[in-house]
Amino acid sequence: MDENNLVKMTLTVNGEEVSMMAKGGRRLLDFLRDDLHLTGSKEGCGEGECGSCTVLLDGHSVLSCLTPMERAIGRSVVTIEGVGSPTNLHPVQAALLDEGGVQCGMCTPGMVISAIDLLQRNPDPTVEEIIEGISGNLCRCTGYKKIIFGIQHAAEELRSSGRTGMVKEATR
Amino acid sequence: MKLRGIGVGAMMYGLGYGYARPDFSATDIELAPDGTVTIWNGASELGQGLTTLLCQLVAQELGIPYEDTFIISADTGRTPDAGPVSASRSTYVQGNSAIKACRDLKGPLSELAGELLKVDPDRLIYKDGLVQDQEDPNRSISFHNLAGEMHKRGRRVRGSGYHNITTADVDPETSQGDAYASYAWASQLAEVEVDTEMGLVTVLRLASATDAGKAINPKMVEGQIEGGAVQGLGFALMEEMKVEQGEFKNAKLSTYLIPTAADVPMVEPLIVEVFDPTGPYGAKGVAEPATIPTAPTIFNAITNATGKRVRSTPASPERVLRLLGKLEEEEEETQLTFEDMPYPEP
Amino acid sequence: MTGDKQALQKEKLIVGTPQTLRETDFDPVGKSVVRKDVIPKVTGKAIYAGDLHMPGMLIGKVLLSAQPHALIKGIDISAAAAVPGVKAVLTAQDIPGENVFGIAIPDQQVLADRKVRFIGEPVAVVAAEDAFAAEQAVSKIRVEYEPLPAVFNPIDGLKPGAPLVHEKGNILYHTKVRKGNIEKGFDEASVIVENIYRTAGQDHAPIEPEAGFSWIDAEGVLNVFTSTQYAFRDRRQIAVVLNLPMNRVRVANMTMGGGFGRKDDVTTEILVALLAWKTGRPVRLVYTRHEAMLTQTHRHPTYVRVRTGANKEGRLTAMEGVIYGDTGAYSSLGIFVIKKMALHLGGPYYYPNYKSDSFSVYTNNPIYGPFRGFGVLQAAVSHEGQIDELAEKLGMDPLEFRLKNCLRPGLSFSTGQVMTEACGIGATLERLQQYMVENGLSFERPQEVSA
Amino acid sequence: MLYQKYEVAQTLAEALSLLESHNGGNVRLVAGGTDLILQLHERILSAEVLVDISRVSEMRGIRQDGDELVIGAATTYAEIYHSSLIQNHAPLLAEASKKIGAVQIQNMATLGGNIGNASPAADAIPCLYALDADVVVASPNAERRIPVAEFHQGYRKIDLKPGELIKEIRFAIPPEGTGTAFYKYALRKSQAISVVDAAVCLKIEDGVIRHAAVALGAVAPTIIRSPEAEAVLIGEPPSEDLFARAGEAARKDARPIDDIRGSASFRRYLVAVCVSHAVRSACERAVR
Repeated sequence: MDENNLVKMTLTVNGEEVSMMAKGGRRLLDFLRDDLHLTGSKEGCGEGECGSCTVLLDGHSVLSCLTPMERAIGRSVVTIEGVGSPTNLHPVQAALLDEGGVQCGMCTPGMVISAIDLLQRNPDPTVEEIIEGISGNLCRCTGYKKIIFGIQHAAEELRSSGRTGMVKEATR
Repeated sequence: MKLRGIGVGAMMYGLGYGYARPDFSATDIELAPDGTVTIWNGASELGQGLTTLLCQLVAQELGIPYEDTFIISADTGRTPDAGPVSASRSTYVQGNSAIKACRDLKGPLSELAGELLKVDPDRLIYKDGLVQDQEDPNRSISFHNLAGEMHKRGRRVRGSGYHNITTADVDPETSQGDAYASYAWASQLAEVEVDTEMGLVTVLRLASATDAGKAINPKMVEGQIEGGAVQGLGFALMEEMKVEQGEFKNAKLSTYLIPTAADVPMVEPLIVEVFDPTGPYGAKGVAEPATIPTAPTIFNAITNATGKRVRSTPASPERVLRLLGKLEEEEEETQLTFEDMPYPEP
Repeated sequence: MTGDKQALQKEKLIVGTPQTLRETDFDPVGKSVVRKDVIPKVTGKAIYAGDLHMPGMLIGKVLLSAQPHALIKGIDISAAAAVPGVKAVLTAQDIPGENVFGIAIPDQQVLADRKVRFIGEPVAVVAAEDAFAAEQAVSKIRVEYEPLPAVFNPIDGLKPGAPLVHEKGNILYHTKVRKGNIEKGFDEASVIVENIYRTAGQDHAPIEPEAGFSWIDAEGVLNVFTSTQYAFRDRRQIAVVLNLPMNRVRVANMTMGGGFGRKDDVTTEILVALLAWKTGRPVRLVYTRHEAMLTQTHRHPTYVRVRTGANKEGRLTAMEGVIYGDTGAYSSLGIFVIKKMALHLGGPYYYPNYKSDSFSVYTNNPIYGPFRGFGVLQAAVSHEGQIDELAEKLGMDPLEFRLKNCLRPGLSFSTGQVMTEACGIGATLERLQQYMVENGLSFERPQEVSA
Repeated sequence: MLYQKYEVAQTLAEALSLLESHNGGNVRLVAGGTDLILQLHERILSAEVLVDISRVSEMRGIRQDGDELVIGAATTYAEIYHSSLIQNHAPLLAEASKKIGAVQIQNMATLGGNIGNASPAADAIPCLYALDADVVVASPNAERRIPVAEFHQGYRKIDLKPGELIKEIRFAIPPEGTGTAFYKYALRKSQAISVVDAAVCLKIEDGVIRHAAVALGAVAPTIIRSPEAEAVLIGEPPSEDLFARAGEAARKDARPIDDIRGSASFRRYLVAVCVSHAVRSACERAVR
């Protein structure tokens, strides 16, 4: 209830400009979920272990549960809501769906963001590199295999289509 | 030194609740005028894929496209009570109730189709979007036209299915009796590499031969097997609640470790199908069977590699090093002796 | 009226249809059709209970017991209630109906009244305008405890004079399985192995911690949207605690982030319903990971002593076992988990003579309840250890030994139940034999791979 | 609220003046935030004001300054392991950086933040001990340069006065013939806090070890060097026997305790195997 702690949050979220007054002093995850109602980013542990809250901050994957919200001012944030849509899935999303890499879905948003981050840096990852790329994202349902294969297929798909895996490119 | 070993393990699991606990399910389905079907089932989708499976069964039973099914699940305001989602009973019990709901709906459907096609309703089959005379395939009506006719004529377009496998309890003194309606089966094989200097166990290979009865959705069955085996692997090698004086000391994901992508092999699901006449299309539950044998399978592989037997979970690096005689002190827990645990009298 | 099959081909939902969707159409049984729930999940649009919000929503937070076993001499909520933004601070006294729940037997308190039995037992619950006020309020609740002697291990719990977790005694349930003649069975054995096995407690760790959302609708129905494995049982239990007719309570499951048994019983549902009922406002209660791990159920730690005998021909003759299962402070499904373990202690093998006893014992540890495997996972650690050791002592191949002894149609389980044609254990073991051949594997050891 | 006010510094001068202007208040610097935000969230720490130094250009990046390497305190671990300067001259630090958390943490967490947090289990810090690195501390009027081992005064205790901040880390580029290695022992293959860390930096001349620095993490209240192991190594030609003896010697310097990740005896045992492992790798690299 401290009215003095209002901050002006001006940033780009999923390609759109956001400018609003918001209660400061919170985690980026809380700002995204509570203020912008972007609830695709999940809180599985609150201590940077599970990776469910992973978002891209200026193109790099970060844990929004460990990021102060004000750090996003003037920057670009991409959440799962900015990656593909039901009628136009990002290749990573389509591949997870195809491969069967989704069960309860709680880790999926963070997993998709981590995979996109990986494929932006490394369009042709080995299985070991995929594993390394998602080893910060815990999944309790799938045993990871179908996720790993899904990401591998997405990488093939992106390479054969000459795309880079960038979120913007996929969504526009 | 790194040693490799192979181990196997097996399990059986009584499906459903057994011992006179209520073990039932109910499903309602409704046919819309355009031939699409809504399913109401009170069981929860946890991520295991139950809603998908029920839609598959309904589409199969009615001969309609899977895409034409839609499910509403687990809502006391909308769905019938389908019992809990546990004990690997969902496919087995809830699946059967969905099939029965279809058969219930087929009564009035066949009646009208029989009238329209001038065929004995018992001769009608539901296939490829058609309701047709099995003896004269040219006598047919599309399912969606039939649906429209049902509504135009005010016929019953709702079906209900109830399936109950509640068993009698076993004898209280001897536990003799038919404890469960059916059983599930699985066997696993693991290959491990034990770093005898570091105490680290790496599972190189984990194959799980799981009897699904009938894999209604093979990819989802594989997903259950792969995920289940990885939970079992966590139990085998790293997961341990450290409870001291009643306090769960590692009650955080940074201290209670579960496997990451880097800790697991690519589990190989080997689906075995031994038809169960009491299951939907012969299917049995697979969720729990996929998890149960993993830890002892890995332990047996460790024994095969090192000659030492693991009898406590988890086979953490510290415990493995103790087993191999690398650490100074005795393990505290080995102090539990047979005298502490007498067998009760007959 | 024939031939309109083509017209049934519907336009697919997805542009750039994934492979699995193209393949499926009719006859989906046996096909890997795409999951019904996957598109919302993969796009982040699926709504989990913790994602819900409503105008005027309050945030709930629970105070958990810090003591394993203690009398509550007093709870001072005054400072908590004075925190700006706090709308309710509730204790056992505020419960309109019965302060009790439990999946198998109602032995658990919704909010601890007079006594706590484990670290993590809910003592009070708060609703406030935001998470920070709720957290501050919880930190200002003062509970005066008088510690009691406690018991932390099922074997100790059965000793004479052990502190009592519940007045009725520490044994929750004793299961006896008696089949054949155990003495005769061991007389016939030429090899007997006997060991103690221990399994540790395991946390389900679904990636979604427990979450619930509750509000009262225009008709006065108390709605609870949650992450549950059994909405109807939750409804029943909520109604009892809130003293409401069951048809005035609605429980609906949201998209669930895993359960594995953990969400079989009530988790946040009664507490969040209580807060909504008392405040008249929508309330969301989401456990932190730490809270969830402290207050919810886990896999039973077990202690097993077992001996197993086989004759010269390599046939199992007898098994005798005793199991101590730590059910923690409350029953949850401790009766049935440990009962199931007693029945399955021998595994998928035929024993003409079988005797087992299992004790499900109360302690002042966290609660142990249902978890994927349900006692059979713990049993498997013993039976597969025993079987392997017997095979080794008999000089037999471990897979051959299992195939020789596994249940077959017509043979009976520990309960005497005769196996039907659906008995698949032999088929799975044979599949592994085939797999070993395909992959050139053998049990020869040791296989040293590097220095 | 986790904090009341968030200030962003663009330059070192700005960071220092922000620190000064909030002097006396409960002000904390935030670089990666991976430790700080968690500790604020869990109410282990409190703060009125956070000063964000993650964009301070003087505190970012890796450069060579004469015969020294300089790592800005706000440099992330991802930047460190991608740096060819680090890969070429101090590969142990690249190895350690890749073992800290997973990708997301490596994108966020900074070397300076880890130094300031002073956890005995921080993976990169033993590398700095082995490299004999210095911490450069800046205040509005002056800079101080302190050996990292002195900067860490005890368990989570550092030599930083109000108004000061950790600006950068400096160490001499290891000379030709030097081999370095880092070995982390954890209970899981990714994303796990160390049970034991060993960082080794040694120089071989004419087949004999002339310089040896062995540092250990997670086995004492602070990160430590192992004089016993170093003494065993110096003057000897590399051999399996020597690696084993160095490991044994290191055990004498370790003062581990029982904790959630393992018993003291487990850690003492591991010190020996981890040190001999790291020494072997370092020797192989020195010879190459």
